[in-house]
Amino acid sequence: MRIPGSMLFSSRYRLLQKRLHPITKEWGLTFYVLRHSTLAVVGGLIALAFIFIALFGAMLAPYNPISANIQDRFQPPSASHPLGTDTMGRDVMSRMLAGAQHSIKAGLIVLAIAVPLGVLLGGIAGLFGGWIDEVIMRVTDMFLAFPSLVLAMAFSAALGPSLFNAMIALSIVWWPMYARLVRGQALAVRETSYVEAARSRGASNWHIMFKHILPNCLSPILVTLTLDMGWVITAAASLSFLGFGAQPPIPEWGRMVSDGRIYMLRAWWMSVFPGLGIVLVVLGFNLLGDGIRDSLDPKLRRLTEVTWKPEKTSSSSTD
Amino acid sequence: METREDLLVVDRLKTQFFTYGGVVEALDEVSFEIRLGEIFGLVGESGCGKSVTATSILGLVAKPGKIVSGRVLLDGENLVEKSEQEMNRVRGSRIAMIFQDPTSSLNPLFRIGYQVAEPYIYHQRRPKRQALKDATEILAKTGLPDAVEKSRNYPHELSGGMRQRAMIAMSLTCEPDLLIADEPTTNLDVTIGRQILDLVKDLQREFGASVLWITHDMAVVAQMCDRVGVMYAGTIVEKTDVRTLFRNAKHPYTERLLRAIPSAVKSADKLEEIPGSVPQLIHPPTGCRFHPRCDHVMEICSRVKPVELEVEPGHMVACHLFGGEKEAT
Amino acid sequence: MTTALFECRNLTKFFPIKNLFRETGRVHAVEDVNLTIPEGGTVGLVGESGCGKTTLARTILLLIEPTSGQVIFRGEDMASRSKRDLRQFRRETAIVFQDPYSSLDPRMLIADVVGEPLVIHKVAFGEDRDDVVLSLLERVGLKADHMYRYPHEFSGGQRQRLAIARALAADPKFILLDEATSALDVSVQAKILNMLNGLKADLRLTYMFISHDLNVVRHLSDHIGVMYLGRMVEYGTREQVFDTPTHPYTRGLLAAAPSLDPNDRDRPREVVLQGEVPSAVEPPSGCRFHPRCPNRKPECDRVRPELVDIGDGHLVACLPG
Amino acid sequence: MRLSTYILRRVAMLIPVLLGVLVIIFVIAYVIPADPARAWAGPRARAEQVQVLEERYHLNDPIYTQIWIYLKNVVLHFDLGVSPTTGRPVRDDLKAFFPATFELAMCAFFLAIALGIPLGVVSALRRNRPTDHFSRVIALTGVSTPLFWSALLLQFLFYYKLGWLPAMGRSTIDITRYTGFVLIDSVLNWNWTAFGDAAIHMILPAATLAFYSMGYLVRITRGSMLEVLEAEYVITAKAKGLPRKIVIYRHALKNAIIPPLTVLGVEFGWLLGGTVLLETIFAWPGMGRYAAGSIVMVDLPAVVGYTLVVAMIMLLSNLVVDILYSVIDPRIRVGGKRR
Repeated sequence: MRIPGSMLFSSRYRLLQKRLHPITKEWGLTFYVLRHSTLAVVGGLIALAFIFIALFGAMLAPYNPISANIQDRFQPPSASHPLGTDTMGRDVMSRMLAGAQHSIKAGLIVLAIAVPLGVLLGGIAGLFGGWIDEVIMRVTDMFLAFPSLVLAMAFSAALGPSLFNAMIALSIVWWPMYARLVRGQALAVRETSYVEAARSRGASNWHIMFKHILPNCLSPILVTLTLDMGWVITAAASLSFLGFGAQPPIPEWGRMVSDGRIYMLRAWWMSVFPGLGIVLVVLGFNLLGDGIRDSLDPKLRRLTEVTWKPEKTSSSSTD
Repeated sequence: METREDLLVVDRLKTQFFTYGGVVEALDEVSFEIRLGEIFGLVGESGCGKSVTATSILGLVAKPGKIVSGRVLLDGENLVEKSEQEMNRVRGSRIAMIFQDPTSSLNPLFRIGYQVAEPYIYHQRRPKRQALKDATEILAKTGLPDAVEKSRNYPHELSGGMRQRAMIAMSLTCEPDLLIADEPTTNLDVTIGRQILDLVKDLQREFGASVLWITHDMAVVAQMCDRVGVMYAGTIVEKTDVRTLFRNAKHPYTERLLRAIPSAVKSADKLEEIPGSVPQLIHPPTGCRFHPRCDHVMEICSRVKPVELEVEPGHMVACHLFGGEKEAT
Repeated sequence: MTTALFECRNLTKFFPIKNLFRETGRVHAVEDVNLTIPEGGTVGLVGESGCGKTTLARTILLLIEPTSGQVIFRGEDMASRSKRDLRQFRRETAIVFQDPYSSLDPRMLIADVVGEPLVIHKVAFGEDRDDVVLSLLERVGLKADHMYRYPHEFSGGQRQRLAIARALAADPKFILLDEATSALDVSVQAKILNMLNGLKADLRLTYMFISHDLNVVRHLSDHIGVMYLGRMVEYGTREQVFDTPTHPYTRGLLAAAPSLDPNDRDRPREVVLQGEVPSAVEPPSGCRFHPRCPNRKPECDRVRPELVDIGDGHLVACLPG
Repeated sequence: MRLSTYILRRVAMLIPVLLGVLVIIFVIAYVIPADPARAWAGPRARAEQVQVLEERYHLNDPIYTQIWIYLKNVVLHFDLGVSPTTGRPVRDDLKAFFPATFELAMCAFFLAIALGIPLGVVSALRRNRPTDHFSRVIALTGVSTPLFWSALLLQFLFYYKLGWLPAMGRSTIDITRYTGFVLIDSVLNWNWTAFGDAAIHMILPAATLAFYSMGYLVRITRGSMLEVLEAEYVITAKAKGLPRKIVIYRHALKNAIIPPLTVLGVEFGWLLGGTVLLETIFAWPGMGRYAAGSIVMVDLPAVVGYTLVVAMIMLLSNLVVDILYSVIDPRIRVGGKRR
């Protein structure tokens, strides 16, 4: 009955290749669907451009984004200053290029804290149920009872206004969403017969958590994550706008809008362009997130799979 | 067999679904006729096009789908050519439908009585109060206990059997000429399902309606239907009266299918198997759609689509075993 | 005679209905069921929804804790065991479910799906595990190149084969088939039933087969239990139950199932069951079937009938008279 | 279960959540900052002055004592403490500022519902046609535009450039206050000029806020409507031969409205959060501006009071939504507990 492994696969490499193949195929299909949605491609390009600017923006900036240059104050957009200059004569475009990193940092840090925390708590709540679930969910209810911006404001005021503290504050208000998401998914997965089959064979809670629940949470988390990137950037900018986030002279975009506010009549470009930047980036992540959601939608996948021929598919005759 | 008038004639009906992946040829020139006052059974395995036939008759084929050609004649009027508004006067009034799953087919947010009364209100323009009263009467007729009280309940407050009774009441409101029943007992328990079968039969006799009975269950066909069409992969392969079908099935598919059923009569250790599996309808097999799985496959089978032949009076079979090539081409 | 693999003694399962503060009622899902599953046999369980057959199945496998009663596996009471002591029991029992779509994790490769019990029981890992999976796939009529695919690429019948392959991993002695063929088309069902019969003979398995389809149960089982509202009303060999059904419910159930012979339609049916199954929260007193019983006696709503041997191990719970 | 039982149960479940909310606020407000009393007393205050403040606000007591004292005051006397920066009771401050915020949030809320839900429905009915694309673009822009920026932009455009609408404030005409809600009070005063004035001041902030939260509603409504249109009971309704209008606006819409309805509570919370930004920009004399100012001043009693009130409004709005939901959907009342 047993066939020795060496006879089947000539090497470990081939085994690995065989196992990875269907996984890459799945992602290939996802990417294929994604690529065929114009909006998702646009969103993806914006997101990529934004990440690029965040990484290299400071080097690309033609002027020093921090130091003042009084004789060039309030220059309207021109060839030498495409987006104009601000009250201290600093080039708005350079400041925006240099400031992109703060927005993306905010997004990454917040999600890096909030997602694992939410996933862990939500997973535990959904898997164990009973009073553990009750306690965790009541705590998330409490956090969700505040408008997140207000709670984040209170947190960052308590911690002292700085961009880093604003991020901590946002993480504290962001995790409950993920806890809810994962718990809902965990409850659904827990009811499926594949989990019952695993339990009937003696699978432990941890086995079910890591082999069944978390993998099934992956796609909804991925979608929410992408959409949330935009939300977090807006929220961080809002905090900065109110004076709770980035402090001068850091060229954070929300802060720049706030700084330009009182000069709207004299130099509208000071507020308009950084704000436009935020809109564009958030739009990009929203489009990308919607695209990913669609590409993971089983209905659409089934329809597309037929036209997608990554390799010859062998047909099977048994049923 | 006496000649009776045909109520509904489905003539070379071809319905296709235009998806991203290609054209799904769901129905390929399906023809049958339902006579006045008879129960015509359409039997086949899942995906063979039974339900698409029903929705095609009612003009309710879902979005990427379209009736490409063919006619559906109700008393000589072609339903395919009718406008949406004209069809609305046919639906629920002259042709009514009972669906498989009464749970999802009843609107969860409306009371049973109101849902049953709707055809009265919109087809017969009865005042709402009167319609609701009439609805409880017809509900009582379907054997729903405490119909007056139950008509004020929401669907989730009734059992599956009661919901199906409500669906039946709803379909009978306007005394339709044709009742389409799409597997109405599949989701019900054995004893409840039997009650529903008996009920439909009684009501059919009382109302004198014709019934198109769609099912996958050969036993239900044996007990319910007068004539039967056997469907396979979007085509009708055999069509005859029910006794002939069970005594003398001719098409290789029908024959094998009947022997695959574990039956009370013969207790064989091994059941008959049909090799292979039901084909995809995006690129269905050429010629006879059953040929890749058929024991008697001949050279012609993969080339030419077999036409229906009358092998004995009233017994139509679409198979090359029974007819020469000349008729087919 | 063969020895008993499983024995249930007075097995009872009530589900409490709670509101925020206290228990307001109980669902009498399974009550006082005694059942013996002989080694190498197939016991069929029939009954309509709400009769407790699925609860009984899950209680036997200790997926839910019985309210009272014993589950005896190879002579030892398992219901009182701790989770850790159940490892061997879990290895030797398996379950196959009705719905071929929700029974396979869509995010797992087939190799991982079928090999899961091997990993849980630390029987085989890596390449060894894949070798076992391969032989299992061949056993159920699938091919080696099916191993590295996702469940959504398979048809309903193939998925059911995969679920059976997974059940066979880690060499179980007992497989519980919970409506395992109910979602399948007739022609596919025939293949799966034939395969199950073959596997049983080859691997000396014991089955418990739950279904509402009487013909399928009859085809597969050698002993059959009929349940109604949480209680066993009749038990016997296939011939006893199908050829000489004795409990009025069994007779009604058999009569209600449509027959394949068109000539039967004109014959009056022996028993016609009216009404619906009552709620299991407040089940009828005495004999649970008495409100629907065509030949009930005055004492039926007071006296609870016990299962009585009416000859050759044919057990019926109906008051004599 | 009867509807009244259901509502009572839901209200009972609010109490522990509200207590937890209070604990969270306290932990944030009283534990982390180093020395609030010094901040309140000012940089040149003497040690005794700081000490007096510390004692008055029980800052040296352990946190549970502080919570207990606070809770006792809230429950027994409805007393939220005295703001160290304004010197007035927080309750009075909030009472003065609450109507402005609530009025703004409500206007925006109903505007968002009135635009968002129909737009979502139409979008679903005209799937992949120009109307659909248009409303999806609107929705997407709405959710992608930061509130503070669109507010600035609209202010710039409609006040500075066009001069059509006022940029700041709530009204310019003094009238007798009965309720504190200007729109209502002006009607009660029978003063239509004042009403018009208040309405004109309301347009910009309410529209900005509504535009932002409308996008979400459009998306949810559209998705839910698309799903419902394919549901079997809608097909049944069609098979019954009901007129298209009845099928869509009676059978489909009633079901499709449930998902957007359930997020309305959360939606209202966003609006309240958004008022903090808007009130700063539009110089709106409401709680949001008061809170933003208090946070800067580390005015803890004011911040705690404000957050508590906002949390309470959110919980109540969620409760109202739940009740509405159970009125529409009879299935909800069965289990008593959803999810």
